Amino acid sequence: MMERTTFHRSLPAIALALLFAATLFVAFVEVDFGEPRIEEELPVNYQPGEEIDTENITTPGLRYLANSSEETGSANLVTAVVVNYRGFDTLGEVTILFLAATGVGALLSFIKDDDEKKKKKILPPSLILNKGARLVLPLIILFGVYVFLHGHLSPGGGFQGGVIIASGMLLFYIAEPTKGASHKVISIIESTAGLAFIGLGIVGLMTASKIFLANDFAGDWGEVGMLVSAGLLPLIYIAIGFKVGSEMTGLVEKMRGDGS
Amino acid sequence: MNELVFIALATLMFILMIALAVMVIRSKDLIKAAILLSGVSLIASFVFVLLRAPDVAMAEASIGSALTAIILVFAIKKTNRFEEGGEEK
Amino acid sequence: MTPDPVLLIVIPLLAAFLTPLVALGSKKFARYVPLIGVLAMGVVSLLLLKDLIEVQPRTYGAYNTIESTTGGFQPPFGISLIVTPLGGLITFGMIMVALYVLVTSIQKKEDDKGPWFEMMAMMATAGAVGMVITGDLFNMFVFLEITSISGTILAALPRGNGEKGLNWKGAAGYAVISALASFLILAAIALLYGATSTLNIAQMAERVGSIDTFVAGTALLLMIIGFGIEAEIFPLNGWAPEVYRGSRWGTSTIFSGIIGKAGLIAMLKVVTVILAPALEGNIAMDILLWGGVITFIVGEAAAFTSKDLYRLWGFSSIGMFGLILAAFSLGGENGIYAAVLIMIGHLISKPVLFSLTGAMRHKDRDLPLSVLDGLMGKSRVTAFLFIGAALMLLGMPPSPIFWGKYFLFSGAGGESNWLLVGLLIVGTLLEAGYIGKLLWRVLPKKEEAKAFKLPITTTVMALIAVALGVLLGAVPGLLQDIIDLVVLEFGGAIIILAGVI
Amino acid sequence: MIAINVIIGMVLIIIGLSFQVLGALGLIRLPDVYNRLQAATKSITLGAISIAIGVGVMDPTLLTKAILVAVFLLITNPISSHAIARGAYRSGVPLWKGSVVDKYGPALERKEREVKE
Repeated sequence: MMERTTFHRSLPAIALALLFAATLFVAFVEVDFGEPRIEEELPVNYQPGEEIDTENITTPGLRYLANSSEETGSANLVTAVVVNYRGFDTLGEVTILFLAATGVGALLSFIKDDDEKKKKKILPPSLILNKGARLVLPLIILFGVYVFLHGHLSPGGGFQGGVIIASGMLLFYIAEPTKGASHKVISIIESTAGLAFIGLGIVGLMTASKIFLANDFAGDWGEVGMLVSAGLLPLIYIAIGFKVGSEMTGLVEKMRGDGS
Repeated sequence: MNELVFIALATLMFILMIALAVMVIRSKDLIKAAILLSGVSLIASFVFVLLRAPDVAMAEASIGSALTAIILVFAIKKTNRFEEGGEEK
Repeated sequence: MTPDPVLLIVIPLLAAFLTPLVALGSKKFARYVPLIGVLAMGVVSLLLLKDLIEVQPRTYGAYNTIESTTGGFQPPFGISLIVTPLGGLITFGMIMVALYVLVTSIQKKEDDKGPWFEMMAMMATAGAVGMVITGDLFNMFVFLEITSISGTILAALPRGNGEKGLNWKGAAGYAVISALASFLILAAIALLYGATSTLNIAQMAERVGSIDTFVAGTALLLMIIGFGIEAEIFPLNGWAPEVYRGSRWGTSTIFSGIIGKAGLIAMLKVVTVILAPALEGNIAMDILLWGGVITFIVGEAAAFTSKDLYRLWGFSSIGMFGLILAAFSLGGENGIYAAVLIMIGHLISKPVLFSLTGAMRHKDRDLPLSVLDGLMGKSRVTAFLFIGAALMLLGMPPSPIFWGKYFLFSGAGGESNWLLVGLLIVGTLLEAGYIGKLLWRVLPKKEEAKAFKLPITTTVMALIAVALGVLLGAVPGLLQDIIDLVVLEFGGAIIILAGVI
Repeated sequence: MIAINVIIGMVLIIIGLSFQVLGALGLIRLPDVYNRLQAATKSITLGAISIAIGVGVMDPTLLTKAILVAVFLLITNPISSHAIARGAYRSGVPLWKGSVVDKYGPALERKEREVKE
């Protein structure tokens, strides 16, 4: 009976949602993502991988596809776009994460822990879980570091490496409910990494091109495909990796509260 | 990859995702809903691999199916586990 | 020397990352870091504004702009920031509002938990500035996210020191609704990107003529709903009163002076630059015009019936957003003049009203209108400032809003749009009704309560603001250079403001 | 002519797949959480490892990675299923009615008593 009345009341909402979904569907079907412009602008007899004269191109995606490793020194196209062509967006995304994590911490500090008395003594973690986590944690962190160090060579990068490290720390928190990294250390790493990102951006403002986040050392160090290459991109990805890792760890730590 | 296989796999994944999402909405047990939600993310990350976006897939797999779920579970532990009208344990 | 506009974003980010570091050492000192950041932003934006008016720098189209690129690639390949006349003016105004909030609240001991209010206020401003000056659609979305996340946290910060208040309800509502807005805007951006293969706003405007009408219409709908939520336009502002009711006065000021304004300008930018050319006729502008007028009426009517002072000012802000939107969409010289002048007047008077209301705070959670009873007897300075700011908001003669309404009425009358004129008169009468009601309460009464003292920073800042408002209202010619540039930006012709006066 | 390592790899993958199928079957058919974990851990670990090694044998350039994956699975899978079983027991998931022995219950009670003291 109850079910039926609520269903009746939500009928207009369901109808609206369906209409909205149908509109979106039709509109998205109508759009050919990325297709037509690229064919229009390509030179005749274009071979995939061939470098294009940038004078004649106005579509950003086309230039990224053709010239990214030449212009940014990064073997990974996604990294080239994320850190160099659209690095400003990435700075913004990192800030969003930072704001969210800081804000959660700030808001939680206003909630008094009224379940102080409810807090029961927790059992020590099981031996297998504890030792296993200690065995696996360094491997996970190593993998995370690998992912963000090789961000300009292989899939992955700062964000992915950072969250992999954070998920390792999460495992550690589950295995060791009473211990945790110091808030202070997490906060220092987080802020320093953010400052490092902006500092690397300001390097671009200081060097030849005088443009924020410009990658002026793109071809100077190493060949494309080597670990030390792509100019400032790997350094930026290291900063992002540390920042995201410490932020997500801090977020989990704050949400965990005390021993639950 | 064979295009037919690709379409079949993708369709299967989308059906699974929708089914899981419906289960998330219908579940009155919030922890169960959080875990099902992480299942949706896991399948989404597989779809990203199918679409040849390994970068996104890595982020989706670790954020969507590990960190988000655990943060939701921590938040649920601080409040009530069951929605109103759900059965109490 | 022209500073790089990217500094407007880099400085607050630098300050934001520094704040937690400083807070580890001294929480007291950390509260000054965002203040210094906003001051530096103010200096940069003032220099930019000066440069826009005085020098004839890089011209883009017919009006002065200052451009900056990031990432080392020229647009459309890299992300560019473009300070247009309107953008420069609004940026400066928003930063001044933030400065007002930060300076006024810096001596309060409301929370000893850390510098979070100051930091989030600065970041909301930075995001809003970014939304206004960016030349890239996805970058606009990123700044929208920064703004709405810091706005959510601002709304959730409790007024007092941690008691369970009304703040959580408003913040939860805003969090959900602004997430929806972000999704809608992101979907619209995806549609436009798919159709034009570019994210640069200028390039998109060139290419958008050839895209499918249904796609453009859907994108328009999504954009209007999404930014309308941020700008508190009528059917989409259900979240706003709760936020105004439950949060601090500083949060209310930031929502009404910064976040809402940025949403409004971003919506105008997207609709006028990108979508209006893609659609036949003036459908887009008509939607905005009537949406704005209805928002004006509804907001003022709700303010008229409101029993809580915070909510009242919130509804009045909503009404003002509607008025500004209507003025912009009316277009023409008169419309643009009206919109800019009303916006300036609102930016000056609302922080004063909110800060005085915040200073009068009761122990009660809600703030009934009766707190104003006999204010004149309790504190003459407060009453004087309150009356001044309220009359300025209404549009009594030495006020920018007076000239704004003058131009608005002449614009609407000039087009013989009598329905519009009638509705505007109805809204203005409602506004006069509730402001008169408030002022009646302020007058001295028989039973005088104990004296009430305004904090010194509030007094000084409010005095400066009211004086500035009166100055600009008495000599509107001061604003003429920049407003003429804005008119050029919107494709109108220059008229001589001094000649009209 | 198919190379010998490809054949070995194929055989390993087929073995792995059949163990996976059996494990999935067990996951559906077995009566309670603890029994299902048997299927989920043992046969699926073995299945996954032999698929990984099989891929490594088929393509020797992947062998190192395959062995690393196998070792990682060998460490993590038992630990995680141990944690699941322990968590399930402590949050009160009942044993199947046909279970004959429960050694963890008394041990847990003893530990709780120790902690309280």
